[in-house]
Amino acid sequence: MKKTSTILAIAALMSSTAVVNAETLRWARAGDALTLDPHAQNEGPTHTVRHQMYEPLIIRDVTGAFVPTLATDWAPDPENPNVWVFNLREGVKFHDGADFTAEDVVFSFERAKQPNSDMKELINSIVEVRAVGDYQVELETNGPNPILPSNLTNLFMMDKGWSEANDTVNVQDFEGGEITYATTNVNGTGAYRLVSREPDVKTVMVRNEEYWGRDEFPLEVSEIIYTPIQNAATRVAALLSGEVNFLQDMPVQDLARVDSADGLMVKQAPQNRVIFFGMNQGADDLEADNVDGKNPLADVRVRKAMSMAINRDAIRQVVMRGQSQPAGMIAPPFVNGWTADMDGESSTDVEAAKAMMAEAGYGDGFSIRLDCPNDRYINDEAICQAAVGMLGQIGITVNLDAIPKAQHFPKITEGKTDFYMLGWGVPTYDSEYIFNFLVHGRESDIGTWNGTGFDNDDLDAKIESLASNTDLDARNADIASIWRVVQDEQLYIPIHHQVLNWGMSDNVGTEVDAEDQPRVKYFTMK
Amino acid sequence: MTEPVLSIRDLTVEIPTRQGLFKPVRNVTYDIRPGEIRGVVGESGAGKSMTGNAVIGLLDAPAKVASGEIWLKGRRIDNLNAEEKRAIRGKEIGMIFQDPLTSLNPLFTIGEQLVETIQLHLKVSASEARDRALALLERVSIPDPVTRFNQYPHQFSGGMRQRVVIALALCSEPSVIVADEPTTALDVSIQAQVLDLIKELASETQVGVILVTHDMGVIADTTEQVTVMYAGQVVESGSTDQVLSAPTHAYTKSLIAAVPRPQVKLHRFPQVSYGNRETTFKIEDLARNWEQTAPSKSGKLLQVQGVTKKFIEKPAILPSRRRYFTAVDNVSFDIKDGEVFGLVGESGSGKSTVARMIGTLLPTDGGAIQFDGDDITTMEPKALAEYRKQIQMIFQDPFSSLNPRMKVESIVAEPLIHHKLLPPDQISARVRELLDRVGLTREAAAKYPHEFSGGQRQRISIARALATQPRFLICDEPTSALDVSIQAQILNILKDLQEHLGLTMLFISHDLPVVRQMCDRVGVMKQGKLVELQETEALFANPQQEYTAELLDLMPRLAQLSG
Amino acid sequence: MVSFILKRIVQSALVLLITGAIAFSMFSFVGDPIDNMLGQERTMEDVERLRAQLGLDQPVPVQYVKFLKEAAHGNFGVSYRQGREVSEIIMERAPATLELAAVSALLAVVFGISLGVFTAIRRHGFTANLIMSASLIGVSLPTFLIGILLIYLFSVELGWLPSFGRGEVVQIGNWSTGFLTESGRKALILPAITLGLYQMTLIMRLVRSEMLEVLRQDYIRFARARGLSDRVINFRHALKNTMVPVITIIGLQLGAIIAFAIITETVFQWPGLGLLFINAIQFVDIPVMAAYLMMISVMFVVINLVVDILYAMIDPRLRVSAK
Amino acid sequence: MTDQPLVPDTKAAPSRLRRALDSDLFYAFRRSPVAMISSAVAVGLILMAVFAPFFAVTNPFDPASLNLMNGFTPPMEPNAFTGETFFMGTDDQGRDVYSTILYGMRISLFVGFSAVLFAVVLGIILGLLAGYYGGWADSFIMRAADVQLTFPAILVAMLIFGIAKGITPVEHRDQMAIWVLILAIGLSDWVQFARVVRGATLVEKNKDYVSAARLIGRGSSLIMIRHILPNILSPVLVIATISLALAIIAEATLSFLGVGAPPTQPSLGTLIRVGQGYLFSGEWWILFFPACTLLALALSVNLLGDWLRDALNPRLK
Repeated sequence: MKKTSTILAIAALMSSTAVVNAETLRWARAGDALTLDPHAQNEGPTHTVRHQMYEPLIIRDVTGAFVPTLATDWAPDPENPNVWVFNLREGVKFHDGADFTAEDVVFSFERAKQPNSDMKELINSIVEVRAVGDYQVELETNGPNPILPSNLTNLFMMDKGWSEANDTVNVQDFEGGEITYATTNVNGTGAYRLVSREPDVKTVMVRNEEYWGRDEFPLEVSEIIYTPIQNAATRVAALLSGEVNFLQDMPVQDLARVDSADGLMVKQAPQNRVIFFGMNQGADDLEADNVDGKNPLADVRVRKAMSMAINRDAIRQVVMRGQSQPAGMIAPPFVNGWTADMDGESSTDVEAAKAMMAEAGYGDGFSIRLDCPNDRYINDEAICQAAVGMLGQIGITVNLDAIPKAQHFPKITEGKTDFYMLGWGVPTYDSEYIFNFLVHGRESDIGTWNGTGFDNDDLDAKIESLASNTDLDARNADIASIWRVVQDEQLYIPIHHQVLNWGMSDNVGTEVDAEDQPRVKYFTMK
Repeated sequence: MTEPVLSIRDLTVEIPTRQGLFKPVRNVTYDIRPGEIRGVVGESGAGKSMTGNAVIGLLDAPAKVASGEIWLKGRRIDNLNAEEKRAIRGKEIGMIFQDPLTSLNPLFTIGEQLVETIQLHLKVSASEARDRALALLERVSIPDPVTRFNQYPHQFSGGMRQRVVIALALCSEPSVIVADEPTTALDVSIQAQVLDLIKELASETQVGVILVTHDMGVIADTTEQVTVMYAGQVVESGSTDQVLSAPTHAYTKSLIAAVPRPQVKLHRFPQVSYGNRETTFKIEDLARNWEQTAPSKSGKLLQVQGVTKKFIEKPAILPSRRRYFTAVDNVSFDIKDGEVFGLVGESGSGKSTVARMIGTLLPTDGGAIQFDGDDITTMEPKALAEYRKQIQMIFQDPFSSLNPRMKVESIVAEPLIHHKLLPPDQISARVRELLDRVGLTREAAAKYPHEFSGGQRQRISIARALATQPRFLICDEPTSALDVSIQAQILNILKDLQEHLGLTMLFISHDLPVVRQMCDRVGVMKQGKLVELQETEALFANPQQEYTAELLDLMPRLAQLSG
Repeated sequence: MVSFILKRIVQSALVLLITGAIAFSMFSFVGDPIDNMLGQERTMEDVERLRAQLGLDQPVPVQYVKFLKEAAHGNFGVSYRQGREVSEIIMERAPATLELAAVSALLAVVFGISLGVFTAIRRHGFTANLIMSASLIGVSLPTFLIGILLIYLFSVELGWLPSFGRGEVVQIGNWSTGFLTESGRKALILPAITLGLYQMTLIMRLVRSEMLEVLRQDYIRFARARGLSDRVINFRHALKNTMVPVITIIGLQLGAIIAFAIITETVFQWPGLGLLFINAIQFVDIPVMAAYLMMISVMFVVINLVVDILYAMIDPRLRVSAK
Repeated sequence: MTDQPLVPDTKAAPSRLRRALDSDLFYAFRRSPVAMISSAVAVGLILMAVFAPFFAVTNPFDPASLNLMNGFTPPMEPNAFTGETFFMGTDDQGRDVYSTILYGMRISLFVGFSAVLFAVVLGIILGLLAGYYGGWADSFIMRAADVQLTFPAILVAMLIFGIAKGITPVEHRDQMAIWVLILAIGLSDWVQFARVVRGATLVEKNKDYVSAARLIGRGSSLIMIRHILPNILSPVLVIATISLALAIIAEATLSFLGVGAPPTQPSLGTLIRVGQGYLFSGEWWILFFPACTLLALALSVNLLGDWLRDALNPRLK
């Protein structure tokens, strides 16, 4: 410890749990992994825990760039546009000592494509995985798939032999309540081994001294104790009292306090998630407004006016404590298709907004209900509340219904809301992902999260063509043109890009990952 | 004459209240000699119990001894500190309370309570204490003391409990026992036994007894010396014979005069004039407006025929598994027009249950009750309403029979309103008139019941009962909660009603002297059955049943009193 | 006595059935579990398939009967969130809640009764009145705030006690206990105080008023007249009589402690059943919610039964009539 | 018969002010500093809440009037952006904390009073029916109470909140939140009133004044309402007072569990729930003032109820 405050000194003396071990990472965040089975759940905190112990072929670094992990290099087969070739790292061993080879990769892909797998949608374009020797695999897709590597960064590799020996060849039937050996045991290639795990309580991991990257990465943390703490105040208290030394899911209001506390600091980075409002412009009349026979949201001027009423700077400064980046489009900055120009397109001008409202025939305003989650995004409820006030200034009376995410999201997917908040992260780092879910007209397997009622057949065709367009320039041009429509139609009201904050004690060294995925092997411990 | 074991000298007790200093006991002086039973008699609030409490040092705060002295066997005890007073309590002075049902801790066996007290005062071993406890139980005539020793108070009858309480008071052979209304809560037969026991103990153990009571009969039967108290002061003190036969103080005279005589029937009760402002009952005024109804068809206004009432003792879903307790068993009697019919019996004999069935407060489980020839148990609602208009009831407890949250006006007006006997605008005047007739002021209408004394409240009850001009009046122990002087007033009123208005009455009481004064015919009930029914004078002169004879025998008699 | 207990058990079973029915009819309003269970990439087919697989496409009564059938065999289904047997999760979490509840209850009962007796005996004393008034502070602030304030003071500012979790636990068979380690005991202090404070106040006030009621009974007066010392009267005679009505309420309060643990466990990240339940609500984990509510109901029923039996044991009047 | 005057009922039921001022209750009141201070605090707070628009500086429930840039202004210090100064500072939405407390207290008190009223009415009706009729009605009602007790109050409230939110038409949902809270807290609270009323009714119905009314032929409902009810109100009043404090706290607790008053119309509980998030960040005033207000309100009501309990108990005199 560099600076030792009296508080921490007392804490260290008085509290047995607060003994600071220079090499132990006491790590807390809001939620826990749901399972350890590498393919059973596709969910952030679950991946986070797995990433310490399992590895995919490639990962992204904190900037979103690909980093070779179990694959050393990869490229499309020049002869067959439907095939990607991956060369594997040699000399990698699983925790039980078995060698990592191409047959493990084939096994893992096949396992991830099983019906019970939660990862299967990400690789549903793959029709075959072939081992070419021990250290090369070919992935054949059902058509050209230029962005396939983007879908592989959370696809973990398992040992075929171990899985067979422990009867865990099949993915755990999570919903069916199946427990397999892989649910509670880990045999990965990762930098840490599992010591013990109590779901929702504590997971302990130790350094894998045989790790292939032992000399490549700092690997200064010798032990990880991971504890979920749901209540935000308690979570911060644990960091302040020295009981944990690394904290995810920091409440933004406590950043200053943590940062100014002796021995603690906060680091931040833009997150791969954008927050925005959706508006039902497709319906002829709205259920939750006070205008009969008309849908005010169908008028683009109203949508523009609403966007102009939102003071994103004020939200950033007050609600988010500076921990957000006002957004003009609903793509995070890392994403292919994002441009600084479009992201700067939102402006605040209450007078102009009022004028536009009057022009659209709503000079006296109207009233509408805003559906908002209260347990999903950073200060989600407070943002909505702020928006209520801002929209009030252009005459729109907003009734806020802030509810838990479990009730909120079904409203969007079932089309039961006309005005709602949503956040979106883009794991593929490509705009196609956004268009597929948020812009394409709603069908059973596409446009599922598009609650706006927007449905443009020409645009839909263009979106569908992106998947197999191997001409990257042409594809990017298409993406730009689709974005132009989204922007001009004011399909959504972008609010901001979230900023991630990790709190830690001074001796913990790490940069913040845009996908909120700490990888402890990069951590330094002074 | 022996030295007094306890002397009370000029004792004054004070209670500071909102209205100022209140002195419930003023300059009281009396002595108790060993083996002597001194009766302390007086009406409610006379200060008799307060004096007793002062003697054992159990005055409830903020009451305190303001002046005077209490001497116990030559030692002054009123100025002792709390701990010293405690050491005297139970050891030197025993105490017996009125209600044996509540005097014993229900969660401890009587053996535990006895041993605890004995060991506290006598410093003996547990087994010695047990032996002594058993001996005490034997002494107070508890049968099978070894079994009873391990039983809980609820397994004892009221009389037995009072014996246990006496045993507890005797634990350490006290010099004095303060018995505060020890038999008031008991039936007359039990009362006699308990009083006999106290007499025996006094003569055997030479314990001095202060017997606090309101009952002149108890005084006459039990005590040797008597102290008469009125309003906190001793008005007369002396040997019982002398005080009862030749009272000197006006209050004592009036008190004795008011006691109902069992031997002879008087036309009217002597009015107690002392201290009570006599309020007149204006029967003539009342009679003037009374609409006389036609006599009943058969001359028998009420005919009770084989009436039975069962209560479920042990509930069960299957009717065959239920156990019943027969409270009234096949009782039959008639009440003639204008007659006062008495029902007597000990508590639990079923007399009140009969009254409640006649009053339609309880359904019958068999038999018929005919009112002027119509069976009320099978009446249609409309006829029943007409019946209810013609009967009224006066209850025992004047404090619970008037709704404390209703003004007197509303209480008296309720039957008028319910039966729609008067247009709303005349009701108020009628209520005030009724109150005036029963001897209350017209202003009483605006007051609440708690602002009245017991006697006044019973007058309000009477006013309510008379509001509908009933033909039949049920009086369920109407005076047993009242002081003897008030009792006389109320009983006179009831007599007036019967004579001047021709009201027919069912009069229920456990008090035989009262029954003798009030009733034309009397039925005696025992365990739900009507065991004897006779003209009153015949019954008292010549009871046909042994049980009746026993009851008559147990009546406290003021033998010394002239008629 | 046996028939009395049997009767109570039958009544209790009915209560449980009704409780369960109410609980089940409510689940459909908490939210849609499907949404949480599938990632944002899921298709409508996935949703329908899963809904059918979980039986959620069936009417609520059908689901309820199915649940009852399974529950009768000790099978409470599978947690949607953790993908594990609910019975297993509950067994795993129960020790934490029961240990916390036990310590809180002990605190509440011991301090509640002794302070209650004290304030009753010294009814007019300054200290007693001060305790009476001060105790109200405990019920005048919401539990969660008291918990957070305790964390702020003792964990953050003073650093004396841990702010979350159970500390080190020792596994004894199926039971994980925090009593055997120093960190485990330390971790118990703040949550136990937070949880017990409210109940302590209630018990204290109840004991006081019951005791005052008992102290004015005739048999206490008579005990005084027998010369018994205040000590014997207060602690032998009055206390025993006070306990008769108090036991019922204490029994119910113990049940309430387990229910209130929801809040305390959330504040202190105590890995018990309450936290499990809150998580279940957020995630719409119907099997866990159903099992928890059923368990709470069973617990209440058992507590009620025990209280009734205890009642009969302490009060001889009931002992006889119950025969 | 004893020498003590048989006056079991010294609690006067005066209908006029003079009687009220003359009553023993008022006398006891004037002699109890605790009662006087706590009632002064309670009445003061209640008045401020009722006339909140008059006392408040701004209307925090009008979102259009808020300036988000005023957010997190410390008490008595000018805001860094707008330069405005607030007596108790502002919260995360730029609302004046002082005004928000007044309006929030209004919601809390409204919820509290209505919930208790609801519980009292329900409890009295069911308790009277159970106590007066006994038998089948009694068993049924008291078993229902058992079912209710099986679920701890807080769970009951959560369940009802869940169900009510589910069945309320979406358009009315945010207005409904308050009513749902009232229903939830009230329904979880009726049992104790029903039990007390039933117990008292069992005692009262055997008193002779009830017999007298029955003898006259008065109907059961009239006897229950006119005769029995007025005589059992004092214990109900005492419990109601304490329940009021409990209901206000319960609302706050429910708010913590995410089922409280909506954030755009915050109650004291919602304010505390929001404020507790700022305990560590240094914006103490967002928590401190609402918490103090809640404490003062609940404490004074509790103390008053406490005092009332002793003062109305004639046997403790």
